[in-house]
Formats: sequence, C-alpha cells, structure tokens
Amino acid sequence: QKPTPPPAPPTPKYADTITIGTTDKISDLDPAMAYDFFTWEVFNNVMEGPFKYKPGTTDLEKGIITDYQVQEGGKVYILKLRTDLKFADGSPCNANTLKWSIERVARINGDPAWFVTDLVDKVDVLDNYTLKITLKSPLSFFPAILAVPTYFPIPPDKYPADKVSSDNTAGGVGPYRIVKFVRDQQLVLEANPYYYGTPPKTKTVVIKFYKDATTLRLALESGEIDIAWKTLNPTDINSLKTKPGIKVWEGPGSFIRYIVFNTKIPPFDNKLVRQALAAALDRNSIAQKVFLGTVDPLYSLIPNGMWGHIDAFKDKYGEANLDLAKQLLRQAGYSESNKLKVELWYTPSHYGDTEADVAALIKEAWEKTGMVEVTVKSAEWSTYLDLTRKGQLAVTLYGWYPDYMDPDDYTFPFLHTGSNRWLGNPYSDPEMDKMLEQAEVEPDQSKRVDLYKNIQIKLADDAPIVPIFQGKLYVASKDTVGGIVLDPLMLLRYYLIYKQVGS
Amino acid sequence: MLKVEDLAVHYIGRKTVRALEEVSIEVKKGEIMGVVGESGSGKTTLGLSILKLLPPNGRIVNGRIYLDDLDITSMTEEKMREIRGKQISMVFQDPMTSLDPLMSIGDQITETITTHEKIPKREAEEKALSLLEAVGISGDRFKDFPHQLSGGMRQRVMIAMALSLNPKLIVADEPTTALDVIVQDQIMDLFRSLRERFGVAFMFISHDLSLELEVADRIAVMYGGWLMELSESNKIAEDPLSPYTKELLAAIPNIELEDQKLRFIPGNPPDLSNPPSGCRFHPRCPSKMDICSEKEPPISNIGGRVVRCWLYGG
Amino acid sequence: MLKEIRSAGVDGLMIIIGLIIVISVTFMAVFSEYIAPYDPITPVGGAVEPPSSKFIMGTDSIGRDVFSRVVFGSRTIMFVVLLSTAMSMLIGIPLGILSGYAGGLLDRALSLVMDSIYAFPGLILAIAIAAMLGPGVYNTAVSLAVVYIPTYFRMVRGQVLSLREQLFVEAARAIGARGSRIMFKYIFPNLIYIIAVVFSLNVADAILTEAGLSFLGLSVVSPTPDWGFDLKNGQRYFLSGIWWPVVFPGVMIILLALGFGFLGEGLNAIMGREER
Amino acid sequence: MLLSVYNLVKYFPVARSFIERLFGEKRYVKAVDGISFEIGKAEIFSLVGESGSGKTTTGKLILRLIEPTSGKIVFDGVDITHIRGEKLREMRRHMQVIYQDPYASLNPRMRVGDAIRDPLEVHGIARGEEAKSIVLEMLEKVGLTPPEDFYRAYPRSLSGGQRQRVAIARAMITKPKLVVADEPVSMIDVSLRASILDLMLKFRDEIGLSYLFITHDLAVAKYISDRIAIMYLGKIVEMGDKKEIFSNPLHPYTKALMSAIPVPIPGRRRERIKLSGEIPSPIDVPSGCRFHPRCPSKMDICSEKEPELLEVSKGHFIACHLLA
Amino acid sequence: MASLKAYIATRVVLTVPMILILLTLVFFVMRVLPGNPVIAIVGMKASPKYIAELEHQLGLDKPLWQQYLDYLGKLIQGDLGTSMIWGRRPVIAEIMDHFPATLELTICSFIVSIIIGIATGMIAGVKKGGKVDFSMRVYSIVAYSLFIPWFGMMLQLIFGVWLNVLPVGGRIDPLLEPKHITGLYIIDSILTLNFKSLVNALEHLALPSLTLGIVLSGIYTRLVRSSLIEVFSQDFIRACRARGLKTSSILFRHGLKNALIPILTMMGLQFALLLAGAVLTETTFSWPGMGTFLMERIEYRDFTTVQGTIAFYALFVALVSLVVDLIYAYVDPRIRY
Ligand SMILES: Nc1ncnc2c1ncn2[C@@H]1O[C@H](COP(=O)(O)OP(=O)(O)OP(=O)(O)O)[C@@H](O)[C@H]1O
Ligand SMILES: Nc1ncnc2c1ncn2[C@@H]1O[C@H](COP(=O)(O)OP(=O)(O)OP(=O)(O)O)[C@@H](O)[C@H]1O
Ligand SMILES: [Mg+2]
Ligand SMILES: [Mg+2]
Repeated sequence: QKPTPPPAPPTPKYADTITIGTTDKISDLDPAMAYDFFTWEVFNNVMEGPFKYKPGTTDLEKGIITDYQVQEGGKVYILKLRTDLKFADGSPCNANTLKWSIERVARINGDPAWFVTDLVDKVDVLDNYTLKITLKSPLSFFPAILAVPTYFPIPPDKYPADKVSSDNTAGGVGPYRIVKFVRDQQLVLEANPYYYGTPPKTKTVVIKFYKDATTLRLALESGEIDIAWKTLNPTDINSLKTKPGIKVWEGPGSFIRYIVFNTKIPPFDNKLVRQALAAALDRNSIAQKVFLGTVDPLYSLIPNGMWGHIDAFKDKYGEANLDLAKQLLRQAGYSESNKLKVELWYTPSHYGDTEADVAALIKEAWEKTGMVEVTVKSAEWSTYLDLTRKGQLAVTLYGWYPDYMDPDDYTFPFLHTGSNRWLGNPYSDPEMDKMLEQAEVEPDQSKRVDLYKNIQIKLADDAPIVPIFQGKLYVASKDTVGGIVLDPLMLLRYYLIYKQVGS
Repeated sequence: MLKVEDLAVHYIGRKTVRALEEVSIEVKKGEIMGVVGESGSGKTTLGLSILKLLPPNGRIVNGRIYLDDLDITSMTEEKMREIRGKQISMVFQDPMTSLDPLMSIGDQITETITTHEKIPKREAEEKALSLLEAVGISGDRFKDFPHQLSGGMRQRVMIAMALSLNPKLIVADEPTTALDVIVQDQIMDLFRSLRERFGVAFMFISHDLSLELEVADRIAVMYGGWLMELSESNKIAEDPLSPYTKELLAAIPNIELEDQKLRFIPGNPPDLSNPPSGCRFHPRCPSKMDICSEKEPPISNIGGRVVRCWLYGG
Repeated sequence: MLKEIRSAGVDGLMIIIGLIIVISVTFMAVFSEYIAPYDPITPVGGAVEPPSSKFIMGTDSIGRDVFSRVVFGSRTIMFVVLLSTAMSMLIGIPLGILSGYAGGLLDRALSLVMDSIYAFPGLILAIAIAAMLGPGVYNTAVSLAVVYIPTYFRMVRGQVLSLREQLFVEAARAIGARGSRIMFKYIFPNLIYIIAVVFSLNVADAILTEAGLSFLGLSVVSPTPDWGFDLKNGQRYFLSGIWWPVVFPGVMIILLALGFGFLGEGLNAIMGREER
Repeated sequence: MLLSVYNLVKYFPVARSFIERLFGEKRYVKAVDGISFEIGKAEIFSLVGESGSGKTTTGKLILRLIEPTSGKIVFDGVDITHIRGEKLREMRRHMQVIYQDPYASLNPRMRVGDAIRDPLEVHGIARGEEAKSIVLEMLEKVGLTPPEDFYRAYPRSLSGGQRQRVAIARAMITKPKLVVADEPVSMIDVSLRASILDLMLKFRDEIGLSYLFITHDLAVAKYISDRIAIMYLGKIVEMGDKKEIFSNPLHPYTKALMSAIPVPIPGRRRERIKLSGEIPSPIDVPSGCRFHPRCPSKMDICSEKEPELLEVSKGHFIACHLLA
Repeated sequence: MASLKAYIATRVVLTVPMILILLTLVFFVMRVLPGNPVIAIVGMKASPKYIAELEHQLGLDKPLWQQYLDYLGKLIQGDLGTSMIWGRRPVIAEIMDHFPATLELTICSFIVSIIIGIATGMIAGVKKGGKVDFSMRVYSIVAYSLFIPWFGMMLQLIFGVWLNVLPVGGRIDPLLEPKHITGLYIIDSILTLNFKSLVNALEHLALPSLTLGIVLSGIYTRLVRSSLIEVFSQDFIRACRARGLKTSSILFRHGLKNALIPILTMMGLQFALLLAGAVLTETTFSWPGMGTFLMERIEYRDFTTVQGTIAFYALFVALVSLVVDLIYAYVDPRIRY
C-alpha cells in the first residue's frame, strides 16, 4: 500500500493591494530637492541608483550598474550601466540620462545638492552605458553616496531641467511607479511593468498619511491599513504587541539623539562642566520611561551596530554617575550653594511629542547632583534652528538621521571645525580635525576602524556633544503581512512585502 | 352676557400681589362698559382674566367668569383657544408692539380667520380685506408690514383683527393711551360705529376718566384691585358716591372750565403685596372714619349702583 | 449683593456653584505647595502607573504624580488667564469708554481695529501670535490679551454709547457737568456690573483658549505643569487605555471654565432681571 | 424778555450707509423748522402739539443740548446760540430741565441726595455739609419727608411721583431763571398730577423763575400756563395768551385739537372738527401750509404758499391763509 | 435694490482695512521675531551660503518695509504669492487643498450645533423658569465648557475603541476618495453617485462634527433661549394668544421666527468661533484642514502661506457675515439696506 502523499500545501494567495500608513510626509517628489527619509524611501521603491543596500544589512550591492571601477586612488569612478533599464513609461535610461540627472541636481542646487556639488568635479559619458565620475578629492565611501537618491536617474522629458518639480509622479527605474499622489493624503504605487528586476510581490501599494501616531495605530486596528510604519508611539507599540492579529516587527535604527553644548558660551566652555553633565545623564531612565524601551541608550555618536562603534561615554563616565559628576562640578567650582545654572532648550514637535518628557528627565538627572539648576526652554523648530545657528542657545537637544551609512556621517559634520557650524557649536580641535580628515580618505578599513575609535574616545573626553539614545525601528502590521525587512537604512522595501489572503 | 362674579386674582411670587379682589362686573350685549382706575389698580389684570391670558404667575384664586352661562374659569386651554377671538377678543395698549413684525398685516388677519373658520384661504383674504376697509385702511396696504404703518393705523389693524370673527365682546385695554388726542378721537368714533354696525360689546379699559365719561355707558371705578363704584356714566359724573371717584373727578383738568382749581389726592397708591388694612383707600381718603382702617367695607348696592364704602354700608 | 444672590433662585444657585469652583481652584493655585503631595516636575514613580493610594490620580508618562501636576497646573492657568484678562481689561475698558464717549474719528479708527480683531477667529489669532512670540507664561498672556481686548472694548463702548443716550446722562449734561465727571460719576458706575458679567464669561472663554494653546504646544514650557499640555502629553497613551493623564487635567479645564461660566450666566440673569 | 428765540431750525440728517452718503442726496428730518417766540420773566409758556411735532427738540435746542441748524437763542440778554465751554456751563446754572420720564432721568446708581447736590458741586455753589443741608432743605420743600431718609435712598425705591419730585428738586437747587419742563406729568398718575403742577407753580412764585412747559395735553397746558403756542410739524401755528387761545381759537388745527379733547361730562360732546389721517412724516413735509392735507377748510393757496405767523390781535399770532 | 448693492459695496470696502490690519500685524510680528522658512526647511545640514542663496531667492534679504510693500502690491492684484517651502506652490492652491476639508467640517458642525441648539433652546425658552429650563441652561454652559480635544478624545475612546463603530481620524479611506469636483467629499460623492464614498465620508465626519457641533450648540441653546424668552415677553405673542391662534403656530410661525432673527445677526461671529474650534477639532481628529495646515506652516515660518491663510480666514469670515446680513435683510422686512 502506497502511502498517500500528503496533500500539497495550498499555494498561498497574495493580496493585490497593501495599504501602509505613516505619519511622515512627502516633501518634494524630486530627487534634486528631497532630503528626508520618507521621500527617499518612496524614491527607493520607485527609482534605483548605481548602488543599493542588500536588504537587512548595511552592505552595498550593485543597483542599476553591472560593474564599476575605482581609479586614480579613489578619485575616479567608472560605472557600467545595465542595458535593459527602462522608465515607468517605457522610455529607456542610459548613461546620458544618469549624467543629466546628476548634473540637474547640481544645477537646481536644492537641499541635497551638496552630495554632488561638494564632491563631484565632473561627470562624463564614455559610451551609451558607461559613465565616468571624477571627484574633487578621493572619498573612501563614495559608493555609499551613490546609493543616495540624489544619484538616481530620472526621465529628462518628465522633469524640468532646472526647476524643482514637487508633485512629479514620473518616478525612475524602480520596481514601482506612482499612479496617484494627493499631498498629505495618499500615494498610490503600482508595479512598474518595465522594471528590470524581480517584479514586486504586491501589485498595488497605497500609502496613507496620518497626522499623528494615535490615529495611525487606530487605523491599523480598525483594518484601515495593513501596515503602520513610522512612527508609532512607544505605548502603542507595546500594547500592539499583545493584540491578536497584529504583528510587531523590530529592527535596528540609525537615528540618534544627543545633547549639544555650545562650547563658546560660559560655563560650557569649561570641559569639566560638560563632563560633569555627561556623567550625570541617565539614559536608561529616558529610554525606559519616555520610550518604554523602544530606544536604546547610546554612548557614542556612531550608532550601535555600525562598524567602528565603541561605548566611549559609558567607558569614561559610566551611567548616571552622580559621584563623578559631583566631583567634576566641585572641581569646576560649583557646590550645593553655588549651583551650576543650565538653560536647556528643546523643540516641541519636530522630534515628536515625547520631547518635553526627554527634557524633563534630563533636567531631573542633572538636578539630582544637587549642584545644578536647570531651566527648560523651548522654541518652535524654525526659531530653534535660527537661534542655534546664531549660537545663542547654550544647551540644545538634536537628532540625526544619516545621509549615508558610514561612521563619517556620524562624526565629521559634528566635530570637524567649520562643518559643525550648523549646530552653532564652535567646537574646534586640530587633533580631532586631523583624525577626521584622515578617516575620510583612508581606504583601509581596519585603519579607519582605529581612527574612529580614537575619535570617539576624544569625543567622550571633550564632550561637546553627549549622545543620549539610538532609535529602533518598529513596524506593526496585520499578522498576514510578511516580507518586511528592517535595517539601519530605515527604508521599507515595499517590493518585498506581501499579504496572504485565505490559506 | 359676560358675568364676572366675585373675582380674585393673585400674582404668586416672593410677595404675593393681590391684584384683584371681590370684583363683580356684568357686561350686557352691545354695551360699552368702561373700566377706569389709576396705574396698578388691576384693570389689565381684569381684562386678561376674562380671556384667561394671565401671565404664568397670575392665579384666579376665587370667583367665576361666565360667558352666556358658560363657565370660563373652569375651561380647558384648548376650549379657551376657541373662545378667544371668536367670542371675546382683545385690543392691547401698545399698537407698536402688538403685531408680529415679520408678517404682513393682511396675513395676520387672514391667519386669525383661518384658524377659527374652515374657509378657503382666498375667502379669508377677501374677508380680511373688507375688514381693513371697515376700520378705515385702504386695501392696498394689505401686504404692508407693521413697521410701515403709523401707530393709529396699527391700532386699526388690531381692531380689524379683533372684529374678524364677529365676537360678542371686545376687551380694549387702554387702546389709545399711546396715541395723540386726534387719533384717539378717531378711534373712539370707530368704536362707536362698530358697536352700531356689529352690535359688539366693549369692555373699555382706560385710566382717563374724562374719556370714559364720554364713551362708556357704564363705568367701573377701580382702586387697588377693588371695584370702588359701578354705575351709569352720567351718574358717576353728576353724583359720584365713592370718595375716591369724587377725588378723581376733582383731579381731572376740565378744559371747559375757567380758572379751575385742581385737587390732588395726597399719598400714594397702595402696595398690593402689602395692602393697607381695612379699606384700601383709607390712607388717602378725605372722609375717612375709624372703621375704615379696621374693617374692609362691604359692597353695597344703592339703587342699582354698586359702591364699596363704609359711608354707604354697615 | 449677597442678599440678591440668595433671592435669585436658580441663578443664585449658579453663582454659588460658580463661586465654589472658582474659589476652590484659586485656593488650589495659591496653596499648591501645601496640597500637592509631590513635586510636580520630578518623577516620583514609574511611568504611567494607574491611580492608587500612593498616587491618587496615577503617574504620567515619566512617572510624575498626576495629582500634584493637576494641583500646580491650576496655578499656571489661573496666572496666565488672570494676567491676560487684567491686561485686556486695562487696555480695553479705558479705550472703550474713551472711544464711546468721544466718538468721531478716534472712535471710528479704534472700532475698525478692534472689530477686525474681534471678527477674526480668536484661537487662530492667539495661535499665530503665541507661535511667533514663543512659549512662556508672559508670551501666552500677551497673545490671549490681544485676542480679548476687543471683547472688553466693544462691550464697554456699546454700553457707553447707549448710556450716553440715556436721559440721566443728558440730564447731567444739562446741569453743566463736565465730560470727565459724566464719565466717572454717571457712566462708569453703570458699567461695573456688566463688566463683572463679561469678565466671568470671558475668563471662561480665555481658560479654554489657554488650554487650547497649550494643547497645541504653544503655551508654557514643559515641565511646568499645565493642564492643556499635560492633556496633550497624555494623548499618546490614551487609546491604549491609559486614561488618567488625560482625564484629570481635562476635567479640571472643563470644571474651571464651568465655574466662571456659571458665575457669568448667573450674574447675567440677575442683571437682566434688575434691568427689567 | 428772559428768553427770545428767533427763527430756530433743527434738521436731523437721516442716517444712511457710508456709500449712500457719498453719492446720494442728503435727506433730513425737519424736526423744528423756523420757530420764534419769547418768554418773559416768571412766565409759564407752553408748547402744545401732537407727537413728533418738535416740542422736545425745541426744548433741547434751547438747553443747548443739541446744536441748532440755524436761528438765534437769546437768554437773559446774551446770545447763547453758539457759546461753548465754560460759558455754556455757567449758563446751565440758570437754565435747568425736568424730563417726562422720571424713571430714566435719574442715575440708577446714584443716591437721591447725591443726584440733587451734584449741580451744587458742578457749579461750585456749595460743598460738604453745607451742600447737604441745602439739599435736605430742598427735599423738605418738594415734600419728600423725612428728608434724611430720602437723601440716602436710591431712585429704584421711589414711586414715579416721588421721583419727579426729586427731578424738580434737582432742577431748582441752583435757583435757575428758566426751567424747561418736557411733559413733566404725562407719566404721573392722574390723582398726583395736580400735586406736581402745584409744586412747580409754588417755585415760580418763590424764586420767580420761568417755565418752558412742553405738553401734548391742552387741559394741562390750560391749567398751568400764561401763554400757549401750538406746534404742528416743526412750526408754530398759533400762539397767544391762554385765555385768548381757549376762548377764541382761530387756526383749524387748534380748533380740531381742542374739539378732540374729551370732556368729563357725559352727553356733553363738543362739536367735532374732524381731521383725516395722522401727522405726516417730518422728512417729506407737505408743500405750502404743512397742515393742508388734513385741513377741513383747505383752499387752493394752502398747498402752494406757506402762511406766515401773523399777529391778528394783540399777542395772538396765527399762521393760516384763512386769516391773512 | 440699488441700496442693497451699495450696502454690499460698503461691506466689501470695509473688509479691506480689516484684512490689512490683521495682515500687517502678522507680517511684522512674524518677521521681526527669530526663525524663517529657509532655516526651517533646509534643516540643519545646509551651508550658510546655500541658506543665503535661498533667502535671496525668496526676497527675504530685502528691507522689511520693501518686503511689506512688495507683498501688498501683489496682494492688490489678487496674488497671494507662493509658499516658501515644500515645492513653493501657489499659496492659493495650498489653501484650496485644505479649505474644503475645513469647510465640510464646519458646515456639518454648524448643522449639528444649530439643530441641537434650537431644540434645547426652545425647550428651555418654552418651559422658562422650571427644572427643564434649568437643566438646559446648565447644558449650554457645560457644552461650551467642554474642552474640545478632551471631549473629542472621549468620543474617540467610546465610538472608536470601545464600540469600534466609527473611524477616529482622517477624512475618508483613500481608496474611496471621490472624484475631485468641489473638494467637499459629501457633495462630490453625491454628484458622482458614489454612495460607498458618501457613507465612508459621513462616517469620518461623524465624530469631529459631533464634537465641534455639541460644544458650540451650547451657545445656540443660550441664544435661542434668551431670544425666545424675549420674544415671548413681547406684546404681540400675547396678542396672538388673544386671537386664539394654535399653540404650534404661535411657537413656530411667530415665536421662533422672530427669535431666530437676532441669532441670525450673530451667526457671522459664531462662524468665527466655529473656525477657531475647528483648529482644535482638526488636531484631535487628524483632519487635514486649514487648522492643522496653518499650525504646520507657522512652525516652519512659511511667511507667505501664513499671511495668505490669515487673509483668507479674514476674507472668509467677512464673506460669511455678508451673506448672513443679506439673509437677514431678506427675512426681516424691517431691514432694507
Ligand atoms: N406678572 C405680574 N407679577 C406680579 N405682579 C403683577 C404682575 N402683573 C401685574 N402685577 C401687579 O398687579 C397689580 C395690577 O396690575 P395691572 O397691570 O392689572 O394694573 P393696571 O390697572 O392695568 O395698571 P396700568 O394702568 O399701569 O396698566 C399691579 O400692582 C402690578 O404691579
Ligand atoms: N436725534 C434725532 N435724530 C433724528 N431725528 C430726530 C431726533 N430727535 C428727534 N427727531 C425727530 O424729530 C421729530 C420731532 O421730534 P420731537 O421729539 O421733538 O417731537 P415731540 O413733539 O417732542 O414728540 P413727542 O410728543 O412724541 O415727544 C420727530 O419726527 C423725531 O423722530
Ligand atoms: Mg394696564
Ligand atoms: Mg417729546
């Protein structure tokens, strides 16, 4: 008797449409202008550039190129493009198109134009599918930059050559194309029939825009959306975890938050004061109380999980080290009767409505030394930035989303003389500058690791900037949804996502 | 036809106002019954009681009102609604505020008619039009709104409305007080002619004794919620019984007389929430006796004339 | 006054309820230190602990005692609202009297400006000004004051205009009294009562506007306890069943607005009756 | 003559919207349209007329409470038509007013005593205890006893008659030369009217002041006045001695007015002179004689030419074509 | 009729200074204080040179008075300018994207408030002085004191979470969005006979308009009540009763009609309250309207858009009160402009 073969598992059926909700918004649907995560996420789904990241890692892989060469000690990059690239309307994409797109970015000179203008000297078409990019100076991490949407080719007949086109739905050569865009309400994507690669698992993706996290969460629970993406409240994440029919996905984030001291404004020009405050900081209480564990304490500017990271601040000060803080403060001339007066600034909405609580806990931690008196102040984003830039705020709270996945992006703009002017933070140290510059051009990975290690140690010692925490990524979805891949890039790859229907 | 028997009306409040007490009046068919008295003597209260239109805090605490042997006092609001307008109607003091400012005068009269009579709207409108003309307003003002008319005309509209259902009795509460003498005279003429034409009776309320003497067949003199005297108007003029009537007559300037010396009644009208003991007029009365402040005078009937005074009773 | 209230029936009842609420909250504001069990700006427990005997209204997002914040919050809102009201009265009332009594070009210009502001949605104007000025007790008070100056101005001006036409004012002119004497001896005493009414109703409104501003994050700076802001701060937990950081400050806002509302309504009714 | 009024005119512009004022022609309420009369010392002069005939306006013009459009007012030998400031204030001491409505003419938030003494303080006649004693004396005089009680009372606790007494006290406290009394008894109970009128007469005898007595009630006018003027639509149509006017009325309007007054004698109805309609709007004044549309003895000339006020016998003036 | 036109002209002319006053206030306050759109939008990373360049592009480097005059000059030509951030779209287009949402919300809330307000106000007015009256008066004060965000959140909790019958945010499910004709989803879906959208839009509207409507109904309760009491105390009502008219006719044809007139005159101002309340309602319910839009643009100091929005609000309020006045003139025969 032959054993009857087990019934073949029914082939899972996938839904045609998936709806994703977010509280983010689209700035400009134009790579020459957009400089924010969510818009870049959309670009990463409707366009593609020379490089991309392997999902789930911070490793680069080839995108629309088949091959590339680095010449002249890292100064020249030769890119060989695929020959089967087509835009969403079927028109072809070649080296000329890419050159036009890159030069357009420089021409328009929008917000992210520095990716091109600061780095690239010139772009030449060698043949129809070969492009030569000459840099101003060698750059060890240029492929990471080539993965930035600013380098994504776009159809020249759909975008004006020297003007920003904010509501453009032409897209690029990515797996999806845009079929509908209503600002602040919805974005509808459909599989791009001309995409060279594997077609997406789900044909239609609808993105709905929500004003706040609470409604986002409710929308998921009520079934209005399949996936709740950025950014859910910590409480909601925790309670969603226990909800039947809902699945919460967690992944590392590359978003960091930190305290900036203006080293020109007394008493913060005194290293002892900065060190004392760094020592007194209680990161765990912030992570646990305000974020309910949905963020991780951070002890360096380079996030956990990125190569080169060390827990520099923890090594030097420990955590909430009041004894050390008191000792340092005493050294700096303060006491219980002569308290250090700190004006701590935050901005109420830009970093979410948790910010007031973060400030409150920092104040509490510092005041626990008994030798500090903190006045909390706040200003709207625009004012906050303006005052910061003018160097008028002594202690501020800021956050950073990376532009490219390299420790350089987490150190150079903060610590290099002149590059950190945007923080109104005139921290300037020749030794630090030298290390940073070296790390930028050093092609040898292990040497770079050492350099960044020293940079972090020095950072912790000087403490012009004190890291607080690092974000984690959360996605909540219906449990029928699969294919969500989270990595420090913090992009959702729609083309990997699917939703099962039936069983 | 209308018989008010021993009526007492109080206004309930923190202090109860005894606005009418022991008032009996009879109005005969086609008669003009004058009611006269100073401000606060209860004239309006009497008029409103007859239509049962007293304000919410006003209570009929005693007495009966009959209309052709029909007891109005015990009638339901719904029944009363049918009486109003159809049997008894009322004209108020201030013609400026007695009409709905948002509805044309024609419509207001028509509405009154159609509410009570099951006749087509067209017919009612024709009737309204003829009524307007009957009170001396030309028909082309049918569509006018109240604010487009003068005070005298508005009062005519009110009268037309009061007449519209051929009531037996019209209660007119100081219908000319807000008007000038000449217009007052015109309205009085109108009343007289209407009585002739339609045989309607009037209860004509006024504070102006000269006017009452001129128009009314019989006059009821009120003071402080009491009926002080009631008799034919010529008797009131020639031979008033009650000291109050006498004093009142002496206080009216008479244009016919040369160098008249006017009298006035000293003191103030009574506070009806706390009326004087005994006779309500005794504090101001020139012929006051001891008993007046002690006991309320009885209502005496002297040769068909009603008077309430210790001089004639007891 | 007391006699009037007692004899005013339900209106008196409203005034009494209103007064009780207003006085209790004022008491709370003045003696916060003695009433609140904890420091309102230091975490004293775990985050979002539900109400218990230790924390009768639970704790908020970072473990501060909600009850203590509610108690101290009364101080913030009362201070801001009363300060702003004082400012608007101090500017609005004299301008209104002047404008109404003097008339002419000054009156037209002032009325135009005031009417423009008055006709504009108040909260939106307050938002615009508060957002520009930045958060803080005084800035919030200023933005509220700007919004409510026209309320006092218009009310006073209107009253003065109608009082000016009153016979007794004409009589005062006829005896030869000067403008200033007429304004202070004849007109002003007749304004006091209605100012009291408008004050109460207006404060009720200002409380809601202040709470609205702080709900939108435009009022005082956290961690200063502030009902509107605390409500907003609790919103992100609310639909997860963590109701106490939201419900209590919200109830307080409503209660306080209600207190002044009752007071105003009661006074208004009594005044209306007196005029009749 | 204490007061002489020459050709006094008051037009009120009809309130209209901003744009209409820019482009439209102006329209006026012709409240007072050229009247002249004189009042002698210690004389009581009455203005009688229907509602809207301009009586109150005349009174206010004389009191300088409103500005005349044209004309001249001479008071006590001084042309007061255009005086202002201190002079006007000074003048007011000698010219006072009593209003019709005793309820509205007293400040509800001012004690009776303060209301009466205010003129004393305004004119610096007396202050403090001295003023108070003058006021108490005056209260006594107008029959508000005990004066101490009334001094402290608020108007709302007083009856209409008592309030009118307060108003009289207030008007008399500066010992004025002229008092304009605008229907002082028309809101007072019949039984009390005579007491108020007698009080006014008493003051005339005591201080020798004059009254401009405004009323719509001919009988009251007859009782109190020395001379009477009948107004119609902003004009004086007949003026003269009281006796003359009542015994020998000449103007059809005066006659009609008198015949319309009810007589307190039943059956004795005077022969009526019937007028049709009501007084027209003072905005669109009829051409010629403004009374002609209602006049029973209208002639052709009446609608064309405006009659002048002419003296037909000594002190008896009339404006009518019948007599011209 | 000519004078009606004159009246409208007057009203329109008087709107100009009103807008000017508000604009001037906002213009100068906004620019004198720190912060500007360039800084807000380019974020932290842009170079000073780039910022200066953008400021130049937007004319922000010119003297203040010149910017002011430039702006006014354009405004006179009916040009509200272009937004200074995110795509630099014309301000009017930005406003038109958000205004229908607010309009839809305010109109629905208005209907809710007027229905509840008239009903409660009438009950109170008719039963004046009694227990019912007292409770209606208390209702009116309580309703008005209900802090909108709080009340909205309670409704969200009850209807959105516990009962789970109504959506708690947004205007419509994106996939159901009707074809854009007026921007008012209810009307659009009716016009396109798209009933699924209609139902969905109404569901989304339910909680926000109930919140705002109930809160503002308190005002109408009060107004209707006092107005009705006032009318009922007038002589003509007594005269109507003396004619034996039906109670319903007295109540509705004579009483309510007269009572609504003073309320009508106040409706223009009430609408301003509605708009103000809409800001909080929109924030509570993630309603993509003018309120949330304005808040966001203020945060980013988008000068032109904020000014444009303020001017638009002012114009809209003026327009509403003009319409109210015209209706008033139509229903009240005493008024003829
Ligand atoms: N609704 C009421 N509540 C309490 N008292 C009232 C009410 N209506 C009238 N009164 C009082 O009842 C008494 C009689 O009033 P009524 O109106 O009948 O007098 P009147 O003779 O018509 O006076 P007038 O000549 O002033 O019209 C007055 O003292 C009055 O104050
Ligand atoms: N301030 C004003 N503005 C416009 N018109 C006015 C003004 N004052 C009075 N009038 C008008 O002037 C005319 C005369 O009014 P006035 O008050 O002098 O009449 P009157 O004879 O005193 O009448 P009454 O007997 O009603 O008091 C009336 O038509 C009135 O409407
Ligand atoms: Mg009466
Ligand atoms: Mg007058």
